[in-house]
Amino acid sequence: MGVAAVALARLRAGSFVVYGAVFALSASALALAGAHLIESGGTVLRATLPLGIPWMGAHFRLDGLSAFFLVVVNLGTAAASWYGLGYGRHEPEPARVLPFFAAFPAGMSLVLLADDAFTFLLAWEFMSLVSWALVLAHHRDAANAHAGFVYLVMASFGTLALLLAFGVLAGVDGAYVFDQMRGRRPDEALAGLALILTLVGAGSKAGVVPLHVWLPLAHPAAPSHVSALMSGIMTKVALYGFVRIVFDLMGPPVWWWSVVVLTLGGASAALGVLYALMEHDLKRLLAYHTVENIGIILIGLGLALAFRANGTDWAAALALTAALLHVLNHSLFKTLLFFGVGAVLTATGERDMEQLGGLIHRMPRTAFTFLVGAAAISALPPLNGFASEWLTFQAVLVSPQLSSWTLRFLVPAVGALLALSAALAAACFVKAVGITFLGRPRSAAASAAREVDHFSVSAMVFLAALCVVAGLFPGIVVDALATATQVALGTRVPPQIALPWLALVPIDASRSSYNALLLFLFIAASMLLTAFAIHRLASHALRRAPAWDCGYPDASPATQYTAGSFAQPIRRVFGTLVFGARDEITMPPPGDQRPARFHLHMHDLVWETLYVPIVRAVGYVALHSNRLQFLTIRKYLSVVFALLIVLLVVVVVWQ
Amino acid sequence: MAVISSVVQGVQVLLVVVLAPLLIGYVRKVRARLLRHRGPSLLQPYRDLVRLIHKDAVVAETASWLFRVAPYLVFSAIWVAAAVVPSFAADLPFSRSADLIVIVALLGTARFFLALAGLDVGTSFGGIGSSREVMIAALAEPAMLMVVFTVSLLAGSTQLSSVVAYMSGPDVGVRISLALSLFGLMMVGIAESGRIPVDNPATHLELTMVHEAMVLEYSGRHLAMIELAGSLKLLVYLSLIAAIFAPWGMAVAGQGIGSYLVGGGVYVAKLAVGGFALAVFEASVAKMRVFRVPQFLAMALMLGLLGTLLLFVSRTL
Amino acid sequence: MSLGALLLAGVLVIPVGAAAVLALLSSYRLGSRLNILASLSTFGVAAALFRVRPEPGLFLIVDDVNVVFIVLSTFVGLTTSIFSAGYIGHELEVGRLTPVTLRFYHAMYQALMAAMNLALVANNVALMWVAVEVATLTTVLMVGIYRTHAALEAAWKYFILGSVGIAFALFGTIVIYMAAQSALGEGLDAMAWTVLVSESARFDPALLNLAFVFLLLGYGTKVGLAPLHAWLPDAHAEGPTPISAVLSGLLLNVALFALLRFKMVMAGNPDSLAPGPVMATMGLGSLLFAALMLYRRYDIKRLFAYSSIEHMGIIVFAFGMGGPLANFAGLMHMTMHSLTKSAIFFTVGHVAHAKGTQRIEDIRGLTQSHPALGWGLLLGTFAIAGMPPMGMFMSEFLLVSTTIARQPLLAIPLVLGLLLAFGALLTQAMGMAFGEGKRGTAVVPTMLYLPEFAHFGLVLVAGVYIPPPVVAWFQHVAELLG
Amino acid sequence: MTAELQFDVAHLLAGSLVLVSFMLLYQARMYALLNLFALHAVVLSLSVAWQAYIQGAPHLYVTALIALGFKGVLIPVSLHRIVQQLHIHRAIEAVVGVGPTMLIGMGLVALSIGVVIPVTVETDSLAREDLAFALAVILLGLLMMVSRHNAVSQVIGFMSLENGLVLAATGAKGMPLVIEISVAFSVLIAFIVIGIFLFRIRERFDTVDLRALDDFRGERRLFRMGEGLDTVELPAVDDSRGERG
Repeated sequence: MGVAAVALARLRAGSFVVYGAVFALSASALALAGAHLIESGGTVLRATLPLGIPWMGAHFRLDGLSAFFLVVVNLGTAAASWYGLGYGRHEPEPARVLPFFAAFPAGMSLVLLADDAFTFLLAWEFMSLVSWALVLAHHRDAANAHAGFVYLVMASFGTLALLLAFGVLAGVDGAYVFDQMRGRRPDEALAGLALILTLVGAGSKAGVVPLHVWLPLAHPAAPSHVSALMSGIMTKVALYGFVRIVFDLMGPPVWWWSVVVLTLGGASAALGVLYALMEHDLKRLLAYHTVENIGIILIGLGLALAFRANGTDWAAALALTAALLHVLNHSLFKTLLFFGVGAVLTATGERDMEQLGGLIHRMPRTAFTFLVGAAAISALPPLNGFASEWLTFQAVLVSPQLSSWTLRFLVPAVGALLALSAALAAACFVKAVGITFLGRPRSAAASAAREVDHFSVSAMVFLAALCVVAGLFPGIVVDALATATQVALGTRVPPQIALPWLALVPIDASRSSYNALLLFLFIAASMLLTAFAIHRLASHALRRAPAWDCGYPDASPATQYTAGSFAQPIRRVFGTLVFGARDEITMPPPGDQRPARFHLHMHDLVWETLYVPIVRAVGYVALHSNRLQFLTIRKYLSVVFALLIVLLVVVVVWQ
Repeated sequence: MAVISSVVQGVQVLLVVVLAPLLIGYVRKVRARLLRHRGPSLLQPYRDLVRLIHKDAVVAETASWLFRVAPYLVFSAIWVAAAVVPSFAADLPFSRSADLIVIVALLGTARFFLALAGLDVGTSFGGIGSSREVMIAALAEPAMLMVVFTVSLLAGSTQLSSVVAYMSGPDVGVRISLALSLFGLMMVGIAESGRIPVDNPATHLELTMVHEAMVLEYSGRHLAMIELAGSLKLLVYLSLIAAIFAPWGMAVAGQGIGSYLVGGGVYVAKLAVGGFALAVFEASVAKMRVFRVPQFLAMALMLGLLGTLLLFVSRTL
Repeated sequence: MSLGALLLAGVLVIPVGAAAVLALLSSYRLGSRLNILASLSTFGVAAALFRVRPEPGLFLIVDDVNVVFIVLSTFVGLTTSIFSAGYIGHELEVGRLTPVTLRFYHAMYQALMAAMNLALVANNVALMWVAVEVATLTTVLMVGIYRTHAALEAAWKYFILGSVGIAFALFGTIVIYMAAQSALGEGLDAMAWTVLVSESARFDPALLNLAFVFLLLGYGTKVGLAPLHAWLPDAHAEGPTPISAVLSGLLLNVALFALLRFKMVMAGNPDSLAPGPVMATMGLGSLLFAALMLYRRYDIKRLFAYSSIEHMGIIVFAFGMGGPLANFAGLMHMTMHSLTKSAIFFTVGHVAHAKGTQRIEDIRGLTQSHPALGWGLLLGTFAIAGMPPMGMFMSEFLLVSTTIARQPLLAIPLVLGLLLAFGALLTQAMGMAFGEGKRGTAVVPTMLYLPEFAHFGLVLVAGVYIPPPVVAWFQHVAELLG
Repeated sequence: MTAELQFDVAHLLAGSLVLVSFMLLYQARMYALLNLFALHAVVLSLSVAWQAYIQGAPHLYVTALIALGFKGVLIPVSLHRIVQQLHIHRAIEAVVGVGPTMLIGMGLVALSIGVVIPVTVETDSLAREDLAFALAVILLGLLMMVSRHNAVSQVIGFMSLENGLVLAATGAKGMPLVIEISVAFSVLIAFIVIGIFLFRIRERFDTVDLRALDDFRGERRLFRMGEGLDTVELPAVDDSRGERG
């Protein structure tokens, strides 16, 4: 919260100071949280202020779990504010961004520190509110207004769900402090209700299918560094809420909880990436990928629940570690990718891939960092995205330990969904990188693009480097996560740091091991070796010539493959099922002058089957309840009279 | 001890590169014979490679650095994967650094960059190639992972050496799951290494080609790298199938040089059998339409998943 | 005569005297100044009541139950008078008001204040009834002050429905007296609220029930519970904005306060009909109904009038639920609502002046054309919708959580209503605040923002910190409410 | 004089008040209605006076006088003049027919008795009976208000309702402030009557002379007063404001 105070105090001094201050504060907060995470060895700091609900006060608590998420939040914030130092200059109305940008991380950190239901929800909703204001930074665009509306309604829906969950956990006598909640053990039915409510509440903020609809609307609407925060960081705060409530506050889990969580996770992972494949707006594409990755993390959490309910805590620790590792990794590369899109946006003013292309020549640094991010999010070894997915697969492969038959069959199926989503993600990012950065420019804006300022570039390079480092030394990160898993489960995965060559061995060496460092060295070595050998022993001559293109090249960039045509095969495989996609081609007969036309019809089935009916119903009832507004006084009196009679009859009956 | 095993590892690393073109040449030869041709000599692939390496590379003006780096990256990724798969000797030092899932991912990495390279020049053919490639991969990779699941759930490990040890051990019976995943893995291998009926390595007919369209712009040493990588890929799949489903005669550390020689011989024999089967299959079926490929691979995916699920049943029975 | 008694007298006499003087005063500038001055002194005196209290009498009393509301209403009276000083100036320019009507307006304003203070401090239930009736009649006159057909209609509707409500309330009061008189014997004791509360266990339950039904309907009409709400939207929309502010901010509270006193009497008697379920049902009904009505509003003042109905519904539901948490939430919500809603009406008044219309469609892009107004409107909307860190968040937090814990099924309609209302307010407010705004329309001097932002400041603070004495009073009242 | 005589007389008077209320309900002609209301007021003042006598509460006589003078004479006369000046229809059209109205009235009386019966009679039964009748009068008055279209008859309904209140108030032994209350109510009624006169209400309360609807604001543009939405064309459920976009 200090972040907000300081940054707001200095607001008048302009964007540079604000971003600078936020950077400084978040960096120092990052240092502190990181130190606590690694050094403290599980000590817990508490504080209570005479605020909030009078007879209770506001409780704060810093333990391993919150420390880890603080690291995630402040890392992203530091990067985003550094990026903003450059990117923020292009902001038309900075006054609509700066104060909220400063307050946003403050809200998120507060959520992580809160130790009672009231403070937690207050910070939670504050976070939503501030990010809503950021979504509406460019408020003239009607689409943004729509996005803001959907976002805030969904957000307060989620908050109400969480509020209900806390109400269930707190019980009749209102035990709102988390320690009291840990003390109480609600019976199974109530706990189940609380779980569902928590899932709805946290899920609507994290973007779990089918509560994800606001996400692809709201995230792109905000300025890019804010989109990065919302998509890369805020969703994680939502997941923190889930972990804190379900693992820490609620009692021992029941096996069917994990069935719900796993199903939703699998659905989000698969559907999210499919949506992303059909999307040609870069920011929306990234937002949908957030849905996918949240699904992956949720699968990890579901597995952890399953194993915990099953009593095999070491496996639960493995699954939870995988989930948390992916939390960190996703925050890294998703932030990086949004920065890249922001850079493209500043350079070309375009978010639509069909208008881009060939940017790798104009903005090489951005292109390279974006490529790294894309490789990381597509789970390619030896980058960080793969490390966490590998761990998740390992957790999936422990499933024979489970005693419940439903889970035994569900878990491999979910694993299949996981594999499918990983492969599709790779396809999607081949599209994103290939169409945006490779090939030839598809518009004048794209061909006139120029590399962005140094702040932005350095921020992206920093994150890309982190992606590589976290990928090469997963063992160290896993060790750092131990304190977090200790809080949530009371156990941890075996320490990794001592292993030879910094390998990653979650269970034991004969079972599975992964050594990113060696792999990287081998690949690099063999690359250099072959390249060197060939250049030295054979030819190294190189001739530039026009593209051959099977004999009949065409100069016009319009003949390149577009994003739409690239996704067409996959659309034909999955789209008809998921989106009711139907492409309609009108081909005039030979000799006819009319051009051939191609129309693509797609439906967002979730939206159409779930949300539209609700909107319709509300509209209908609202319209027709208006009859009551325009009665005559006599009719109003009759209503009063009728009510009186009813009440009197009630009295008579009651007596 | 460690010295020996690392020497053996080194031998394997070189062996796979040396054998790969020969395998291709062998398959072509057998196929040609089945079609009543004489066919080119077994060594033809080597000659092609040498010729390509010595030509100078022609690169399109619109190509970026990625286009030139990709071939080496693709090659070395597949090479590392090939080096990890036990060919004639089990638990080599490398194999600790990567398990089955990593191998799948390494092949995925290679495909990722190859597809990007296809898009780099900005021609329509490259686009067709890579979009079809990723479509195939999007189904093939999960199918392969399902196979991996079945095997490693059975062996209780994703570590290839352990898998080999388990499969060659006593307590693996004939299981329906294994048969299913064997078929699945074969179909994936055919699809991934671009063989008939999924793709035709010998065609340049735009409607049918996938892999060839992607690498259309390549020439000279770059093309050589890609060709070599392709043949390595085929080798990887064959030796995977061999190592998992036919792990016999594989040398284990500490049995002396002789066992290694035996293992090498057995390995070559396995490759010969596998290559022959592949040639027969290719000669006997026709290339299918691009949009029947998904059904082919979906079948593979189903087989893999079915294998995994049946595993639970058969295991508890 | 003790100091406390003096203060108490001051709270009643100052406005009455001011009303008399203002009725004679012809200059409206002087009038408005004097109006502010009188309200200020009333507020000062009332604030002093925090420290010193008169010993309770049979007619008048100041205790934990009403002291907070006295101070609150005098405070809102003060800020509203400041607001109206700026507001009527504009009304004169436009020519919707004349100096003569203004004289009347100011006099009525102070009379209204006096009546409401009386209703709050009255210990005698009949006296309280008289005070509420006077307050109603004065507001009726002020609603009709514009003399437009719409205004006259609104006033007339208000008047007729209000009179019936008054009649019901009176009958209830009489029956209460009967019940008390049979137990306590004749005389003033049987009308002194303090006595009623302490002795109600000995009353005849049947009479109590009958009385409560009529009191609920009578005072419920003033509170604006659906379906007794018909007068409320029009009265808010057609009257002058300061009066809308006072209506929503204070008069509803006063009526609700009267209702609460009788609920306490009921709570004292175990054999009588439990008022809780009835109130909870009516509260939920009002909440849902008003929430739905919010969607198709075309007049900004009517919009927020319906939101008042909605919040009265929430509050009545809270008291219907009962229990320490819910009652505390209800009291807190009452306070926060009167502060917030009056501030919102201040803003709306400025907006209507700046844009020259009350039609929501014609108000666009406020944050751009009038940033202070636009963000003020948004702030108010969020405060009223219970967004943190505003005060209503705390009350809604307590209410919802305790409801799900005790009556899970009741939580569903409650949450549904809250969500519906929020969605409606959000669409409307966003439509007005964002988008392309026409510049060059009238600007509002910054000094006039003082009242609304004072209120918002209080609401913001209350969201995170409530001074301990207030908490103590609320908790005492909550436990009295049972 | 004995208690039961006192009781009987009070009972008689209160009962006859209910009876007159029924006659009001039944009456369909304007002037007769006014006269009947005067009778209503007279009976009320009688019963109030009787209460004053038996309770020995002199201030109740004042109430009786107010009732007699104000509602027995002043109001009826002024209403006569209003009816003449405004040319209000002499015939009162009812919403529901007389027969059903009567039945409903019976039901109301039964209800009021049913409500009051359980009252334990440690209080003297006088108050109780009075209460029952007062409640009946109130309900009948309300019924009259809602079942008549005519403004004047609605006013009369309200006033008879108020008579019921006074009856109840006087029935309650030694109730303080009765005079103040009756005065306050007379003021209220005066307001109503003046209101009718000012606004020239011919038929119904809510038709305040809708000749010139010039400066109607807010909803009125789309929704005309006193009409349901069905007659008014509205924009279809509009998503443009962001529900759906």
